[in-house]
Amino acid sequence: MASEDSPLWMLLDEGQQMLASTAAQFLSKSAPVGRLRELPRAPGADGFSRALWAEMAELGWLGLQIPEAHGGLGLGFFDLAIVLEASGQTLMPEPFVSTLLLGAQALLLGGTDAQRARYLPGVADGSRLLALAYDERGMRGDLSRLRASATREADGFTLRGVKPHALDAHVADAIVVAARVEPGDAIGLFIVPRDAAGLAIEREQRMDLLNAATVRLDAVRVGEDAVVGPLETSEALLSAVLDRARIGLSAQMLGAMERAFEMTVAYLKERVQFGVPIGSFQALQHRAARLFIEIALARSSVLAAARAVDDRPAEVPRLAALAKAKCGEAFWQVAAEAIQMHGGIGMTAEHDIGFYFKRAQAAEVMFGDGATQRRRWAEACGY
Amino acid sequence: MASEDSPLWMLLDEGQQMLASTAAQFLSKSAPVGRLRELPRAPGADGFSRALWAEMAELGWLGLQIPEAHGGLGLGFFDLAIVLEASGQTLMPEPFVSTLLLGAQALLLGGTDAQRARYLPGVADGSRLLALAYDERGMRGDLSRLRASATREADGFTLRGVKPHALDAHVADAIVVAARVEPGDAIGLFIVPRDAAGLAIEREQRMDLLNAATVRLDAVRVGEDAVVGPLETSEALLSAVLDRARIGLSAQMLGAMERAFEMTVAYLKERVQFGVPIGSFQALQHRAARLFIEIALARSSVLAAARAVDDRPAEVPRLAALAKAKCGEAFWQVAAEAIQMHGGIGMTAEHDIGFYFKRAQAAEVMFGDGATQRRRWAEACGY
Amino acid sequence: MSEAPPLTEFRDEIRAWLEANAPASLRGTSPCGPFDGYWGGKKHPPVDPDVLRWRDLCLERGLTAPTWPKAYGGAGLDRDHAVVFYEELRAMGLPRPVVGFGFAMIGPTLLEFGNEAQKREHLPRICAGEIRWCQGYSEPNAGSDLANVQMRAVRDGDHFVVDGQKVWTSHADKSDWIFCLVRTDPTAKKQRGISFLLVDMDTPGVTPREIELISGSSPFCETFFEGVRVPLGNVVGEVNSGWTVAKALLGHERSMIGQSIGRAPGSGQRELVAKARHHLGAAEGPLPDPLLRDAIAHNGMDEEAFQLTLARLAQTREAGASPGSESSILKIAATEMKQRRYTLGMRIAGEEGLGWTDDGFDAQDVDFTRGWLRSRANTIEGGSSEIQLNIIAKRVLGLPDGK
Amino acid sequence: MSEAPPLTEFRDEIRAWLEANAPASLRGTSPCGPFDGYWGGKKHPPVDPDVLRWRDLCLERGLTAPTWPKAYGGAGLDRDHAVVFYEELRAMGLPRPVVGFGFAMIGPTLLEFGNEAQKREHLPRICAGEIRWCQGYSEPNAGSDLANVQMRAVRDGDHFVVDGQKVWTSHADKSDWIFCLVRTDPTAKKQRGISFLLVDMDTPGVTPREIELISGSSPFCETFFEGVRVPLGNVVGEVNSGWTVAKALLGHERSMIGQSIGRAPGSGQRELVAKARHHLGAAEGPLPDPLLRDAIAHNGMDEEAFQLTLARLAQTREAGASPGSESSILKIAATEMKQRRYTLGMRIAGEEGLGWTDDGFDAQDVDFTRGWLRSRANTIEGGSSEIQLNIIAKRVLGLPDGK
Repeated sequence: MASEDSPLWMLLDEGQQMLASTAAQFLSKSAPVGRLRELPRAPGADGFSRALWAEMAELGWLGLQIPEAHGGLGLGFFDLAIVLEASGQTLMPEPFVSTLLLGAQALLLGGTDAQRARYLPGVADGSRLLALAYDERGMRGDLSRLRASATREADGFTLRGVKPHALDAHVADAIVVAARVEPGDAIGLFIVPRDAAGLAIEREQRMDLLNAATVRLDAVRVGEDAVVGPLETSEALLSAVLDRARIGLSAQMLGAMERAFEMTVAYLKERVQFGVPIGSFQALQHRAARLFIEIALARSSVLAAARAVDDRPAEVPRLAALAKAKCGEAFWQVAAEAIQMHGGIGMTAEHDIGFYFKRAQAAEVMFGDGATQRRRWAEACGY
Repeated sequence: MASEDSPLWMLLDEGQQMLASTAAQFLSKSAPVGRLRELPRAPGADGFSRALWAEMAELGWLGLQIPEAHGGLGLGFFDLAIVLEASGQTLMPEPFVSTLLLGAQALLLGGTDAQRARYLPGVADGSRLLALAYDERGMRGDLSRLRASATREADGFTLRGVKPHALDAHVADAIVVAARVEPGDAIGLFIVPRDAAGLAIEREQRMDLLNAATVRLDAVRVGEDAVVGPLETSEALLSAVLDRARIGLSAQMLGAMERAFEMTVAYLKERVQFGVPIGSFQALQHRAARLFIEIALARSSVLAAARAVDDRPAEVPRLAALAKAKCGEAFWQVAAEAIQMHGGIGMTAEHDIGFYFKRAQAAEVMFGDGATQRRRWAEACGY
Repeated sequence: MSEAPPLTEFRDEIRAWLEANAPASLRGTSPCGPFDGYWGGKKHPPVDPDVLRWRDLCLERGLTAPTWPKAYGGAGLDRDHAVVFYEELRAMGLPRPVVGFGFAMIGPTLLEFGNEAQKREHLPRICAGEIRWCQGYSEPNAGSDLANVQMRAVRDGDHFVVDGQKVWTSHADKSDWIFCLVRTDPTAKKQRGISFLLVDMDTPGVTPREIELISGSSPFCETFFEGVRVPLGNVVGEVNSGWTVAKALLGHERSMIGQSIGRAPGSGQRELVAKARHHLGAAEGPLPDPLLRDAIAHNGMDEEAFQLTLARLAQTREAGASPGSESSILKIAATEMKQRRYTLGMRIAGEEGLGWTDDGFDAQDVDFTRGWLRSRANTIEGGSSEIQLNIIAKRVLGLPDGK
Repeated sequence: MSEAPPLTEFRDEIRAWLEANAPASLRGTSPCGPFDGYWGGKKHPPVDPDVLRWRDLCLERGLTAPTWPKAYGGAGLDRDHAVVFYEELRAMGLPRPVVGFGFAMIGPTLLEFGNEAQKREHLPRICAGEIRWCQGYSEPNAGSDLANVQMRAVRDGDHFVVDGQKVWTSHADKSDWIFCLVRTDPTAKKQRGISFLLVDMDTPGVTPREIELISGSSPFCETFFEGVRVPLGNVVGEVNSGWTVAKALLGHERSMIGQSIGRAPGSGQRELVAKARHHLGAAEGPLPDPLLRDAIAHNGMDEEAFQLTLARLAQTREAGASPGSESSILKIAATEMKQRRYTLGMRIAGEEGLGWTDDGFDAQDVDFTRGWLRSRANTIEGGSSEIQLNIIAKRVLGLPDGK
């Protein structure tokens, strides 16, 4: 009934509302943000809870968007975004972005039947984790500067290169690697199992407590069957995967900023200075009200972008840029104001609010910062 | 005593303090901002007060910086900046920028003895007005796009081109024109008397009530003696003149923002809503306090830049960019907040504050907007 | 249409009817905003006959005010059906048949608070665009403190005698009636003692005078009242209880302002891009100034996020949920976005944006400059941004009052 | 130096003396800021012998605290002469011989409010860098409301017995003495009933504990006081009138923070440009990213405007005028500028700025990231920005109190 010109539908239906509230409840109980303090950071530790990941698989959340044929529920990306938002509220470091977005979306959009059959059921049941290694030092997300190479051999390819900061690569069972095919100039995607010879993975320590690793490819041999998506379209596929990651990450950012704001408003009401709650100071009231507006605008952007993945693929690049840029700006503002309004206590490691500030910065620069998104938006809009 | 590394001296000495307070007193009495409403705007009207200009000449202000040999007082640019600041307080539309900055500085920096002798005494005694016509449609201040031409002839040059928005060209006795010398590629400056054949001047109506005109050069013949500065260095001369104009205009902007802020703070104290002065609302208090800080920063920038003209020529380009950018930003913020804090009354033509807002926008874009100044600053700083 | 058909059917029906009947000359001419169309009234200047024909066509089916009861000239439709009607108008670029404060503000208020006689007297004439209304709330010394009403109405037999002054009465000089707040009990505390009064502008003693703004002439007036006699029956609601009526009407006003500024999706960005292409001399491709390009994209994104939010809240309403204090969010977001858009446009125009007349400047740039000046009032009128922020802080976030 | 020579002569004299005596190893090593140098104290870790030699050299001439009276270990210079001394140090890149809260805060306060015995006891030891001081103002539930002092001091004979807790006591674990606010009259109204007390950190019952910040370990401590016995003679000013002393000290603190953040002229911009060249891989010439270039220039301009303002206010003071509530301006401008600089640096670093350790990241980026996190406290500590804005609004602009 709605024409293509009518606005995207941004509301949750009844089932989705239930999913949202179940997820929020479950996760704020099972995955409170404070556990970031305890999840061991030592090399060798995973930095997230495998038990919790398995529980979420049980609940069906990991396979929400995976086709029934591969063990999932076959719902939409919009449904997945609902769980992502909930996971963002407590800044969960579980491998959502790496496995459900970067890895699974690459296979959903460009994987062969064999690849999908091999990996997706394990994603849905929580037994397999995936990662994507595409960015390189100094590349700053600009694919034209990608240097890792895939040398064509008689029976496949040899991959060489270094990919730092690959989310969750330290635990991934398979890693999708972007490399420039030689001879030629195209960028190809290759799925590489964790135990491939020549693959070295070095855990990194991030300030925002997401987990990442440097992936070193020292003449890693893969067969033709490792190619994800036809080589001719791999670069477009990579862009599409990154757009979905942007939207999914934005959903997490939305949840995070909402929670940080909630904590701050609660603090404004409870903290007494000069004999009154500090929330009665008009200067703080106005600043809080402005944050509220920014969150409302970010929320619309995320919901529309997530819906577009399911309903209007042509609008995805533009709306992914919108959602990422709006959430980046709003989350950062909310988190910075949250620290300022909490005062000294917010600066201490024992208070939770600092985690939100760190994540806000990390999320802002992941998959392209605000300026990058605006450039992509302008391109999509023809100027 | 002060080394080159020590900060520029930004204070007024006793004589300068007296000049500042005399000028401020005299001008707020003789040139209240409200007269902008009455100064006739009809074509043919000057748009400023010739009587007042003559009075200021009597007071010595117009010749402050002109050498004694040419009828001036031979003081510094810093002294001139003091009068400019006072003139900015009431947004005077008198030809300060055109005559004392653009015109006179071109002659001071690059004029021949004959040119200086011909024009500067008249500038100092108020009998002669000057203008500079350099910018063109679509040029946006980028000299490489200047198209007006000066064709070399046996006995001089023929000038052709159209120069819109030349400040006070409608009353100037002589106009310094920038044109590209043909053959060749250099930009030359030529001083053209008002009555030159082929020179047509069309008055413009500006929203900020400064006065300007379109200058049309339809094969205007000038002699060799019209060249200002050797042709080889004219472009550098033009840049130096524009830098002084930037600093002088910044001084006016400083005066203007200080007055607009003063009016606003007074209004905050006097205007009662909900039974209390609106200045008691903390949100407005904090915004006003932030403006106060911005003004303090702008003030230092202007004083240092003006002092550099006299003491440290090498620092002028960088500090001119600084002063113009800081004042542009601060004046605009002050003026926009002034309107908002005045509420509805500030939007009416009968209230004075609107004049400040219009001037803030005009001043921001004159001689290069903030982004342009920042580009010039980065160039001066080597990045 | 006595029992409205299902929405899909209704949409088909409306579309067919529009295709068959809507004047060709009006198609594709309007964004169909709540203030884009025929304002009506006895003082309206001569107008294209197709505009009146279009009004008559709709009026006949009650579609000038689709959600109002049939008894008063409406079509008795529910909100969903009305939305479908407007969507179809928008799809064809048709203006709403009648617009104005009558339809948007006083009509809904009379439906809620008016007595039967008032409804019968005024609503049909609003539907027909016969009478144009204006709003008399603000007073010279009140500003944001709307309840600070000084204009007196003193009872004299079966009339009130009104003396005082209103300001910011938009289009008062073109309006036939004014709804205004008057103080009927000077001894009562601020919000009490106010009555909501309907006044015929032709009554002797009512004098509107145009206010000139910093942008030039304006729709705003000061309106003076000197010994104006108004029948007692023109009070809406109870005498001295007008503040309740007034507040309800303010909600309508805010949401109108928010929506009217929204404009057609993406139109603000298109305008800025065109402006940049013109002033930078760049006909196509990426804009050559990366800073302006970034700023335009920033603004374009703000615009899209706002329009999506508008749509989302409309969807929430359609879904039957109460969207809460949304109008304050929309009002601030819309007006500040508009100001930022104009500010950026002025930056793009540079010195070409400094004209007051087209002597030496392009008329298009001059219009833009005046629009820019006018936009500064958007965050003041209709409840200033500060007032909206107070509302959000207190009503939505539940932050406590100051000591 | 009993009667200070004219400034020019004094400068020549100082310069010659420095050329002849200042340790070569220290030249060119320091911006000579008020917190760049030897902090002293009994718990100081081993230090380069030249630092101590430099301290001794200056101490001998009273130049560790040039404006303090000779009787207490200073040089008895006026402000102008002291400025000349520091200018010459800066010109040679020499550190101040002794720095710290003793010199910057409690010393000036004792000079104004201390009694003769207190001055004789403490000032010479501050001049010599023997004793390091820390500040005990904030308490867990006080925040910006500094006068909300809960830590109790109860009189017991010729001692006070102190119980309670202080927070944000910078370097308490490395300090020998603490000056703190204690409540000596719990029945009096807030600002009254407070006393200003000097406490030897070695007294039994004083326990500092490090606070970990979001940036990692920090100089801040919580300091607990349990039955700490302090002689009555350690009260500065009158008992119950400590708030007056406290406020005077706060002015010193704000201006120290503002000045210390200022850093060497242009150094912030240089750091950002170097960072951008590194991360963009652009060795020279205009930076290839125009948006970053613009943002760096914006920041560089802010930095220069701030430094010029610092210089202008210093010149105003030198000229003998009172610069008024400048310290609030400087505090806000300096701290927010610093935060913007760090924010921009993080934008430049992009994903390379996300490291917590150098596993997979550059150590230099990791340090920057921790500095960025630390910088968020700058607008909170030493009187939050909100408090400074209140001060400017009320004391400088004279805006009225809320109802």
